[in-house]
Amino acid sequence: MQLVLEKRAERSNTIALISPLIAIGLTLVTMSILFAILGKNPISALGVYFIDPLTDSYSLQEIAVKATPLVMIAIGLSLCYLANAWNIGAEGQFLVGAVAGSWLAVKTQGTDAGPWVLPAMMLLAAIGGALYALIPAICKVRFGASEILTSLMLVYVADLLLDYLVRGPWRDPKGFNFPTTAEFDPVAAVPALIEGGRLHLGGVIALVVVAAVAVLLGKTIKGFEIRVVGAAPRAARFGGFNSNQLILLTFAISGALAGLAGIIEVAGPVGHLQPGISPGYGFTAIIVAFLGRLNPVGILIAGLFLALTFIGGEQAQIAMKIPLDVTKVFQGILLFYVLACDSLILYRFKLVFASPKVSSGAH
Amino acid sequence: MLDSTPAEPPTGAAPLLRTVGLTKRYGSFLANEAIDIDVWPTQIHALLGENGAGKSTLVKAIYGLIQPSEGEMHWQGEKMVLSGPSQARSRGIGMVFQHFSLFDNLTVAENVALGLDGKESFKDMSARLEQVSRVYGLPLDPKREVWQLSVGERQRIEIVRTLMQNPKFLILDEPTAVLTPQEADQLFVVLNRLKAEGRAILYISHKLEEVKRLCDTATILRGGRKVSTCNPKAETAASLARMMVGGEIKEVRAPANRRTTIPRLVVNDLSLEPDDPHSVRLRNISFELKGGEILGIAGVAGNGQDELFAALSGERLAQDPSTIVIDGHAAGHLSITQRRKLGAAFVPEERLGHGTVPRMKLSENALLTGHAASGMVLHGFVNTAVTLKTVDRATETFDVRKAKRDPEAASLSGGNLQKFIVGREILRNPMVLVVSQPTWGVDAGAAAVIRQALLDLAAGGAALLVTSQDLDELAEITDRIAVMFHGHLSEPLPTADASREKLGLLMGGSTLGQKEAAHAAGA
Amino acid sequence: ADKLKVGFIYIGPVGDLGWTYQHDLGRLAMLKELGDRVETTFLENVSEGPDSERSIEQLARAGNKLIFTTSFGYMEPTLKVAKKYPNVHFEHATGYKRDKNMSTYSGRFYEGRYIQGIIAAKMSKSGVLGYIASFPIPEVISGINATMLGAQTINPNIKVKIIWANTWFDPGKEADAAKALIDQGADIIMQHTDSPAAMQVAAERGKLAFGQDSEMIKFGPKAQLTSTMNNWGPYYIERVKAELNGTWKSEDFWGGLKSKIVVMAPYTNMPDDVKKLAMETEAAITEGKLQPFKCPIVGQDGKEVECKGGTHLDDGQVLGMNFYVKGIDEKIPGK
Amino acid sequence: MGLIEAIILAVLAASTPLLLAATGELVTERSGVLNLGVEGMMIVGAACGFGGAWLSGSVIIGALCGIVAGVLMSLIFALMTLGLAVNQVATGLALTILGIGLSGLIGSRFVGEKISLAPHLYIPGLTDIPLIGRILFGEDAFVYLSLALVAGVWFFLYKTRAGLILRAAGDNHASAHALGYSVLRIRMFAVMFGGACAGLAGAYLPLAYTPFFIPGMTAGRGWIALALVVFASWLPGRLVIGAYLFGAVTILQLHAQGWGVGIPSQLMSALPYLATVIVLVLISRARTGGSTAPAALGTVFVPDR
Ligand SMILES: Nc1ncnc2c1ncn2[C@@H]1O[C@H](COP(=O)(O)OP(=O)(O)OP(=O)(O)O)[C@@H](O)[C@H]1O
Ligand SMILES: Nc1ncnc2c1ncn2[C@@H]1O[C@H](COP(=O)(O)OP(=O)(O)OP(=O)(O)O)[C@@H](O)[C@H]1O
Ligand SMILES: [Mg+2]
Ligand SMILES: [Mg+2]
Repeated sequence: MQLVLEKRAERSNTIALISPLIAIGLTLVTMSILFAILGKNPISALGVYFIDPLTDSYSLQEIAVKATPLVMIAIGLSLCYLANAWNIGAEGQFLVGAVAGSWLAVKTQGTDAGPWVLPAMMLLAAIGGALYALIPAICKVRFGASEILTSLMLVYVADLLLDYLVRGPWRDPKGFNFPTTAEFDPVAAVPALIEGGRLHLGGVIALVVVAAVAVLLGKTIKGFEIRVVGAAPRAARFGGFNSNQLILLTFAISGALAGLAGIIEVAGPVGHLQPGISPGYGFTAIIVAFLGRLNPVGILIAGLFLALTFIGGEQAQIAMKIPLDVTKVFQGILLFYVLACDSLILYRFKLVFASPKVSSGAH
Repeated sequence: MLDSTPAEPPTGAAPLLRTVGLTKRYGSFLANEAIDIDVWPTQIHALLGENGAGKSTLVKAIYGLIQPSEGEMHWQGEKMVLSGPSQARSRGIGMVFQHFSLFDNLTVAENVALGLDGKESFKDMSARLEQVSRVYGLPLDPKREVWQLSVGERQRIEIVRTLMQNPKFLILDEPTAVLTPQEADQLFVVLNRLKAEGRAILYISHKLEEVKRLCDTATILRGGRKVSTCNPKAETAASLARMMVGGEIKEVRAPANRRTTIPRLVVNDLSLEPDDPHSVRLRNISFELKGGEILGIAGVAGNGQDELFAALSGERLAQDPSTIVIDGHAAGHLSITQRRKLGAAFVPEERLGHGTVPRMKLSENALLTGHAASGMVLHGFVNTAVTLKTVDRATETFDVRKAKRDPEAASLSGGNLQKFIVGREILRNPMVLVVSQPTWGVDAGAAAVIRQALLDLAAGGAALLVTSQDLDELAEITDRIAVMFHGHLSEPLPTADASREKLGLLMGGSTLGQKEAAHAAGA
Repeated sequence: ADKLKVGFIYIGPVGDLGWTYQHDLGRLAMLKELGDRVETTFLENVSEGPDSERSIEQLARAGNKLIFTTSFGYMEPTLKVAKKYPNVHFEHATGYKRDKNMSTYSGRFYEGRYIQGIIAAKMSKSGVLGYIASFPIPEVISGINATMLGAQTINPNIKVKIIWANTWFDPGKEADAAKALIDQGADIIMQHTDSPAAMQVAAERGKLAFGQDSEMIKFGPKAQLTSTMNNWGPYYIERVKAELNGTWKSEDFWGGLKSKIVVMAPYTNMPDDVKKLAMETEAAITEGKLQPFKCPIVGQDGKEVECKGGTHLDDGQVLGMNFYVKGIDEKIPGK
Repeated sequence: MGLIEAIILAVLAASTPLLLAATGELVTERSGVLNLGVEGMMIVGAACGFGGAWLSGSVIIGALCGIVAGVLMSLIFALMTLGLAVNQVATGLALTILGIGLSGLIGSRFVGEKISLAPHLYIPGLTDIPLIGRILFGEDAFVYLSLALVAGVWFFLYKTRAGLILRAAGDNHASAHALGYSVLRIRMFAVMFGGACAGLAGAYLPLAYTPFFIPGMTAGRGWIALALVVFASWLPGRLVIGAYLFGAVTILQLHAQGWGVGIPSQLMSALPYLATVIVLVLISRARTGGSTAPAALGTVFVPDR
């Protein structure tokens, strides 16, 4: 028996629509089996994972909060991936953005600086993230160094930079030398949308980013350039699109969005700068980008869906004592199925049962 | 069956190879349909057909590379089922591929070893390689890496590799497409010798004159079906072509009132270093091209035509702006977009992946080159209505056949996509058009449409530069022809004076002054 | 009646063999004692960033009435959630901010380190101690200082070499650091990182070492001198009992040897006289007769440190310690 | 034991998992496949390697379990990228995510257990030779196995027909297919070899470095291994240099702290990563002459039949 792929003459739009659903279906089946192996009731486990979090406004709000940075980073990453530039260092850009923005918060702490502080912090964060992302991009464009590896290495460096700053120069003077800055002043904090709730302005910014990038990709010549550079580099050169410039551009946008997400997390839900401000957002966003098929709206949905799995995973830990690693396995499996099903858009799968030696071919 | 009876088959009980009802399906598309052919020992058997007729498909099945969907093959009278090329090789079937099956970063000897079944040591193999290449007059240096070699040398590797299998049956898929006429002659000597040694050869070529000279029998395919078997020596090139196309081919007519005007494309002493080790250096290229004029560039592939196209189009920039002048503007430093704005248009050789993005719609592919000028983009935003309209106009004007209004480029057949690409550029009314291989892989009907469009464009006052491997095509539409060799462009000859022989010498690297000497050496 | 629900937030996986592992042992000890009256839930691997507030709140919403958050970085999130859920009681480990319904608790690990310093000075032939440190936070600094003060009572010229691993947890790196320290002449390895890697390296090299957080004798039967263990069980039992009895009050608990939050693993691999000295020291500290940070304390710069606690440094000075005592040649990173 | 000798010994041990994983990845990439899932395969190899050794009491069985685990992981990758023609970069990342989760699940039952480490060799006479004896004959067997593996891979790639075919598949899959080689089968074996090596590299950590399993104990070494392959320009010989260079930076930054070099420790800790970036840039820059990257690296191949 052999699996054979047959190229479709044209990408199948039907499959493009249903393939994520097939993938999710397959994931659920696989997870049920895994739950059964772990001795948990699959039906109630899946219920806790996927249904319960959708049934109360608190969890819905938390899903939105968790999805905010994921979507913002993933949107940026999708631009890179569309342009065939493999930025996997968004985690580092997120951290550097957080650091760059926090600098202003720390400097203006206790002064009577006005409401310009937060916008300025966001600007700084975006610039910081963009500049940091430009390092691997420039190494790639100028020297041909693999951006996959350089961007990843810089994650570790960013982590240590943040660590150095909060343990040294920016430490809260009243904080018993613990590694954190003081809580940011109100002018440096991202305002909540609902009084007392955790939903914050960042969610709105993420939606604006989704819309803006959807327009960029779908309606503008720049978006077209990005897509062409990724799909057919030689045709892009023929079209007059400079792939190096676009690599720099997409890395910069992606770094800026990651950086912005970083400062929004720090000045929003966290409230101060400290080590460990990212539970791997930059890496999870890679899943989100692919899950959303590098499409802005898809990414929005995928981000919310993945956030759901995080919230659900926590509730499953609480309600059913299902280990956290299950959530990670679940995310990995989901990504595999999504990628596999996407292959159906371009190919038809066929199982060929007889080996050629047996089939005489005579009729 | 149709026009002439095939030559008497050589005596012998059974043909060396016989296919019975051989059929190959790709999805619902029939690439080969119930094909019966017989090939006998001591025969050079031509396989003719338009592009896409199914020639390569058939020989790939015979070589075991693809599995026929239906039908049988018989080898020396016995049924043969092949699960892969190595089984074919072990029976004595060898093949030289249309698209080289070589490995750029491996040495000649390693490339040859990969085509053999590895029963002898590498050392023995190398020794035999030297011997075989000497015996057949196909010299090779076993230690060089392939990327350093010329196309002719690469072809030689393919042939020597096949000969080293000592095949009873040899398949050559368009072996002369990349050879100079002189190199081709040399190959024919080898092939005749192989035939004399009692081997059978299945020979695919589009060059009908050469088929007439070389082959004993010809099988003609059209649309995946066998339409005829004949004796090519008893046919004319025109009658062969008629069988291939299944009808008369429209004559391309040069408009009578063509007049040259001002210089529109001037190249002054253009030299360009290669940007990667696998490409060719351009050396001191100069020419002047006036409006209303078509200049042809002939030459064996890989002699710098691609690099020249890149330099003229602006895909690569020249250091000195004045080396390229478009419509009076120094343009050597300008990007391809700026050159398009000056009124230039370009059609590259590769349709998929260079001229178009395969998995994007035609309207998006219209935008690919149309964004520079022509109102498709306003304030950075794309006007989809305009791009779609371009598709419709190209469809209408150039008879582009497709399944729906705006399909993906990859779903079009080669000829139709080429018509779209040429149409897309011509609709922009360019003053300078640089075209590479305008009708490569395109059937006669579509080729005629395209050539006519080029002539009409020139008649409208545009300057055209046409690069082609096809000397007949150049003869048909150009005013002057220059030849590229090793990155150097010869002085253009008026087309009327450019005999095949002269061009062949230039393509082989001689200058015309050395003509006598070259003759002496060849004798 | 319904069982009391108690929640825990862990920074690492329960299997980290170190910090989180010990908290989980404490939870299990509490369950063993009160298991018929309580039900526990934990969330592991909760990062200290934006996720922690949600995780804590999830526990509160799931009906947990008492919630232990076991890492410093949970301080602000715990505080925020505590304000939102005034009827739930919170216990935050190693922090300094409190509220009506939020206590803090921590261990005086430096007490154990002082004893280790004495043992180390006794046992070291080279006079060079190797110290693998995680991050320069006060807890780690005070541990280094306590070690030196203890060691100096035996050998005033004792030297310490410190390697900052910049991680709580990377066994490979910790092992490499231990090797480097031994190769540079240290013959006693002490660590303030969480994995048993360094212990195991010392065992392999025939050197001596101290465990951290937990009993590590398994990884160095011939190497472990003792280990300063975090023993949260007694505290958890006491607090849960208080909750059950309705006597829970917000307080600041900082327990050491006396309250058995800090426990010394058996003294092994040392001669009897050293063991005796160690046990005497332990007893003295437990009884409050001996203060590791007894004044006068001279800083690295040769100046005496202000003595806010009368006879010894006060708790605030220890909790925020950011200087090395005299005898340490290196500089605190970031200072 | 002299300090230099000690440092060399530490470097050898620290470099071995990198060298093992990178050697496997080199073979995979030479066949034209870019598997970014090395970290995921390693960590599962670590969990299974430890589990095997703990259950059986044998380091060798542990190593075999690590290898098998790595191979199984790599087969998932092969099914996706070779069987279903999925993008290799995305699949590799997914493999890493999956591996981290799986290793946690598998390893949770071994946490807190301890095994005895792979013994260091002792060959009377040889190991006692001053200066070089311990280095050449006194490390654990995996250290020498990794070197033998590199030599074996070199021999395989450049001296055997199968190696030639593998390089051919990485250079031009269409040509290899046309000559009748099963590109997908060749690549599958190469991917599996990469998986085996990564699994063994992962298993090395609990079997020979630190005798216990802890989630996340590979700590990014898989990524470094990937960088080393590029650093080595896909040449096995240079891989050894690269791995030992990286190991040396890692170890020396610790020693530098011990010596009291007054540089922030965070900067020290960042050195290996910064060094990798710088080296990648220098190497890529030097390579602009003639690229040695397999020409088909990372591209999808769907054969006609
Ligand atoms: N793998 C494939 N899937 C679908 N269609 C294919 C495939 N390979 C070939 N075809 C189609 O089969 C037809 C025959 O192709 P083939 O390569 O045999 O043509 P040919 O006669 O050799 O043409 P040329 O003169 O251009 O070499 C073409 O229409 C081609 O597009
Ligand atoms: N790889 C492929 N997969 C699916 N369909 C294909 C493929 N290649 C070609 N086709 C289909 O087969 C048909 C013939 O394509 P092909 O390019 O061979 O045309 P052709 O006969 O060469 O025509 P032309 O003379 O215009 O080049 C087209 O309609 C195309 O959609
Ligand atoms: Mg065609
Ligand atoms: Mg063909």
